[in-house]
Amino acid sequence: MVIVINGAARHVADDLSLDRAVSLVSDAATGIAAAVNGELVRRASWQSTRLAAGDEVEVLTAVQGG
Amino acid sequence: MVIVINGAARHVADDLSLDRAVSLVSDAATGIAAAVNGELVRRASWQSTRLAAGDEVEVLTAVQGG
Amino acid sequence: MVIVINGAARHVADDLSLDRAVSLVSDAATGIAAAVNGELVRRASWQSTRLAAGDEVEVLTAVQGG
Amino acid sequence: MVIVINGAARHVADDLSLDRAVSLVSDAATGIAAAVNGELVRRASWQSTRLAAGDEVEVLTAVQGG
Amino acid sequence: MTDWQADDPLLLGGQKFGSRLIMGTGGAPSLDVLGRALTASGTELTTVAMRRVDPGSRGSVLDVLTERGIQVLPNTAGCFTAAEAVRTAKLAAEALGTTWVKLEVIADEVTLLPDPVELLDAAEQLVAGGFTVLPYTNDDPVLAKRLEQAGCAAVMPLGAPIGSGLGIRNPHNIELMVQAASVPVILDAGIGTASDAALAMELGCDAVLLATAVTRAREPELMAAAMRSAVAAGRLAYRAGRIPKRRYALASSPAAGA
Amino acid sequence: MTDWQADDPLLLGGQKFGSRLIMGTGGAPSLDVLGRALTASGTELTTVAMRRVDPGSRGSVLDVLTERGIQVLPNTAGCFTAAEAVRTAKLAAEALGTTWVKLEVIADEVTLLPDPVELLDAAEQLVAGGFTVLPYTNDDPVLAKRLEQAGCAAVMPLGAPIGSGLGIRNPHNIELMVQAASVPVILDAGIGTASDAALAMELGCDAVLLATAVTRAREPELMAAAMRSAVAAGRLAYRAGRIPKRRYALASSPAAGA
Amino acid sequence: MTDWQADDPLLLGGQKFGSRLIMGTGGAPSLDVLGRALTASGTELTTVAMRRVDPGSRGSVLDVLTERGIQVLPNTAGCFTAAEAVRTAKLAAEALGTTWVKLEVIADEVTLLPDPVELLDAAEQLVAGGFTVLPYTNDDPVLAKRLEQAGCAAVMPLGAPIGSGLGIRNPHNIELMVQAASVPVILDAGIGTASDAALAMELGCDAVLLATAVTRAREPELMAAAMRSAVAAGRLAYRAGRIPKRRYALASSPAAGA
Amino acid sequence: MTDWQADDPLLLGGQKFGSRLIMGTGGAPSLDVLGRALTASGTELTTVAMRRVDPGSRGSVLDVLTERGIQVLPNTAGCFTAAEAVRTAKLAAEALGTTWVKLEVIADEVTLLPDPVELLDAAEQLVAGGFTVLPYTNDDPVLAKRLEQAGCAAVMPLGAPIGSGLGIRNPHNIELMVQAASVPVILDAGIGTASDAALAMELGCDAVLLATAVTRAREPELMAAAMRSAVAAGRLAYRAGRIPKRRYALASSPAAGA
Repeated sequence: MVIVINGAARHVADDLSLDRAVSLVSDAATGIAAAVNGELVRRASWQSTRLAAGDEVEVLTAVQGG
Repeated sequence: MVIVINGAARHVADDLSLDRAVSLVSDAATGIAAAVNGELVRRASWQSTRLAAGDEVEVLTAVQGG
Repeated sequence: MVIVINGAARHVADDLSLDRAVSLVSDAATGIAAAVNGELVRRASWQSTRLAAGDEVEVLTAVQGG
Repeated sequence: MVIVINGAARHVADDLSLDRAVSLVSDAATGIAAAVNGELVRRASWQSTRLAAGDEVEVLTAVQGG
Repeated sequence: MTDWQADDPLLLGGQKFGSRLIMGTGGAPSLDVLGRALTASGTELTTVAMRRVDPGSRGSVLDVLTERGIQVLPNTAGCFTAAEAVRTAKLAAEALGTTWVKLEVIADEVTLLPDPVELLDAAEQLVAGGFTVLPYTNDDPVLAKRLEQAGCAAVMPLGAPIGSGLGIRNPHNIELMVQAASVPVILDAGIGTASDAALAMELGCDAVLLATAVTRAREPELMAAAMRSAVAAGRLAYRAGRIPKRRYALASSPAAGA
Repeated sequence: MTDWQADDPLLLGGQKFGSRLIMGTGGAPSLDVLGRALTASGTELTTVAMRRVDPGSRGSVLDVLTERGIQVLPNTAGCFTAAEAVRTAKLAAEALGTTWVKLEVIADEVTLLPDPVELLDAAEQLVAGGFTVLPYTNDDPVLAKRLEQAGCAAVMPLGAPIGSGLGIRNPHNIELMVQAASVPVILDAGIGTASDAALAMELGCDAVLLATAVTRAREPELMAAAMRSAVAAGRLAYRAGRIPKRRYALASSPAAGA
Repeated sequence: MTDWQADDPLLLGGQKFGSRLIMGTGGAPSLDVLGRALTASGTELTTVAMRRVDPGSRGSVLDVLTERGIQVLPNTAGCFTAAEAVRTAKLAAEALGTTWVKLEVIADEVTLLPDPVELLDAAEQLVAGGFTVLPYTNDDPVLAKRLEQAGCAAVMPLGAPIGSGLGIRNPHNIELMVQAASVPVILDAGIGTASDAALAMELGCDAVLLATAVTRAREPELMAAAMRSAVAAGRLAYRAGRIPKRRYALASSPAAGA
Repeated sequence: MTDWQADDPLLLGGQKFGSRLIMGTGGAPSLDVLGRALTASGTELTTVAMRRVDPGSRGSVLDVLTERGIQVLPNTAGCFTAAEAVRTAKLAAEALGTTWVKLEVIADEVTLLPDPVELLDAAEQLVAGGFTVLPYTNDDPVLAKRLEQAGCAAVMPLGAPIGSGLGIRNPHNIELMVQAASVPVILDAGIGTASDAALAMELGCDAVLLATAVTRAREPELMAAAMRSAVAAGRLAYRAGRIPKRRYALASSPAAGA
């Protein structure tokens, strides 16, 4: 299926879990957060969170600013 | 009955009309406006507006300011 | 002989009078003043003032300024 | 005779030396300077400097300021 | 003497005004002094407040304006909430037969500064009610833009707190506001003296509104004449295009002997 | 409209002037533009510089002044020593038939700031020579007092360097100078726009002298009109007595419901 | 040398900070330069922004803070609505394990000025959500009071637009805000140089937040040291009680001969 | 904490000073308070005045300086003529064993402003007499250049009248002076609080001289510490190179989502 991670469309295995999706853009053990379709998903729930076609995943971290 | 005009309680005839009530504090033909219990009453309706005991009448005009 | 008028050397008749010298650069009847070798010479004395070789004549007038 | 020290008239022995005069207002070993009639007299010359009647002696030191 | 303002009217609420000085009437020692000051100011639009009628009072500020053909602009001074301000505006409209209102919704009586949230709420309600709304606002360019988007006929930022005479504390904000605005910007409150009013116009304001600076001056009539000239001067300077500021000197006389 | 200046002439060098705006003529793009600007400014006294005659030049700044009945005030621009300034003043007197002189003795061509020592020397010589001396000075109240004691008919402190348009950099000094002076104080140099000129008058200056702010403005004639109004406005405000500055607000409308 | 700050910590969000200088991390040419500047600044609390992870990037600003034991303060830079800001704050909390947030809700990208309505809305939501909210606000004392009433842990008024280096455009407003506030007032945005930071503290601010003034200075590390000293200096001066301003001179040496 | 001043001494009169803060001793409530303030200030050079000995007085300001190893700098406060100043300087040299002098020649006791003519005369005489002359002057760049040409070891312009606490009234003049000077420029007089001292250094001054701002502060010792930090901060900022001022905002966080 196709999902969008940080604005880029990707072909991924159906039924992909969020922790796998995140691992496609970051291997950071800490300092990142993820949202699916605009809603925050706690790290504890990443593994149990299954993505569906068209889902939009945002993976954020801290950068220089302010 | 007793009504309040511009903050002062007054004994008035039952069923007093608003134009009579206003005339108790002002004889101005123009430049004033009246509200009953916080609601504006157009001058055209003063005569037909009957007051009830406890009504609060405000009669305002322009003064130096701003 | 050679004299200098407003910074420019000129060949002139010996014994030239100041009014003649001034007339070489200006025909203004008023609004000008002349100095010979740094000293002001009143207009009344221009005719009677004879110049000598090497004299430096300045003829000034008012211009936009200040 | 009478001399003036720092603005105050004093009766002193005729022929008084400047070091004696200074000692009337200060026993400071350092940090002071003296002038007689407006002229600075170096400390080295105080002993040999004889005062005359009417002399004005100024003895100055440093104070809080500036 | 040429009338340099002749071809430069203020367009406000669909009307043309020859004068860019809007006066207030508060603080004058008497109606007589007020009248002479208003005449000297050349104003064509002047604010009044709405209060309970006082049976004992003689003479009315309205007569002073009427005699001089000055348009009245009621304000909502003393209102702390949108509801109070809207009610006061409606009573003023009924009493004075005008739908124009100088909208004031203040937060406290120490600073008399506007409450941005209540002000915006009141502005939206009054615009919906068909009023020509002239809001007294702080010098925040963002709030000014919101008020404009709400349909206000102008924005009236303060230069400094009402009656403080501190002039224009933040000219930079007023400039930002002028650049972004598509309705007239009227400098309201803070003016202390003539140069403050001239500066407001030089910053690009379309008009100046003031009261205390004139009514409480030692000689109100003279100060009114000063403000009239100052607003004209500032507007002319704005139109004329001032010289740039330069760090060093620039000779105004030709180099010696040249 | 009442003429508020009518009873308030400038007394300078034993003469009365209805206008408190003294103009300079430097920097104008043409004599025509200059002429229109001078008319719009309402000035009655205007400076010129002295330079070598240019046989090629057509038209004279003197004609522009004469046509308008404006009194000419020669300056000593470009002089770096007392001797040069005195000589220039004498030549100007001979050429223009006036003993009035705007005395300039500058220290360098970068800042064009006056040289206090040479200036005072030149002032003393010219006063002794019977001149009416109007010295261009810095904003030092002490030097101004010395120039006054030397017999100058006025003191003309700078607000900022000539042509800089930086306005009045140190109003505090100008106030000190005004308080101590017993001759007119004329703000000379630094004016950039109308509010600067108004401020100068509000500080108590008796007049303003400017050139660049008008002659190099985008529209000189309009800016001249602006300056005329600004000087009038500032003078009126000074006479009217401004309100005090206050830290907090002061209501201009009566307390609600009162 | 005595440590004059020892007994004067900043109390913010229930914590004590020895330093009253809060740093931002934006604009630094490299993480190395940033790190040295942060060390020189002595800061104990520093902001970061939240953005999409960049697989290619090496090194993290978080490491720079962690190595130095500096507490991280995520901001909501780039948010234009309350909804965006609240979502960003929650993501930051999840990513960084902190419930502290520098709340920014801006109105446009030209001025980067805060949107008062959206800001207040976001502040209320985040306070309800258990966040320690430090809002970046304009210099309006009224909005600051509303934010305080909404439960913010501090108010952070701008001195001038972000990155402008214009200093404190309206010190009078900051003073009014400080007087009325019962939470810390932190001057945020506009600081250009050391004297600006000192002035902020002298006005009574409890701390200063800055980034650009240091990170974009010619020598960031040196400027960071300057800001550290300036904040300390301003705070000490505030505590010491400055002399009053006087119109005239006051001799600091005894009268001559006395 | 790195000592950022370590490699940046003040070179004055052929000596090196680690501190760029020169203190005065006037106005302190007691020698004890003075001593603690001097220690807190970190100063290495401090002024005293010369007066008639007072047989009754106990303790001497000289002891306070000696105990702390602070170099004494006698002034000529109270002198109105070159002659008086020269005599006072010579007496001070004899009494204190130093040829350094802070040269003051004032014009009147209301403004305590320097008399430019007498000051220059006195400076020339004292330089000829082998003195290291540090003249207290006004903020005129031309007079400063003349004093430098006369051989003064520094120029010490006022920011505002002595003891006024008005800060630096004309930063533009100080900048012009700094650019033209080839001797140290020391801001003397007018400093009211820490940010004033920091600003002086940011303008490029080499040092700051102050007394009243510390000695008459509510807590002199604390203000002395503030001034020490402020001078350091201003100097560091000057060396670091501040960001330019910009009319509009510049984001310190990357554009959203980028």
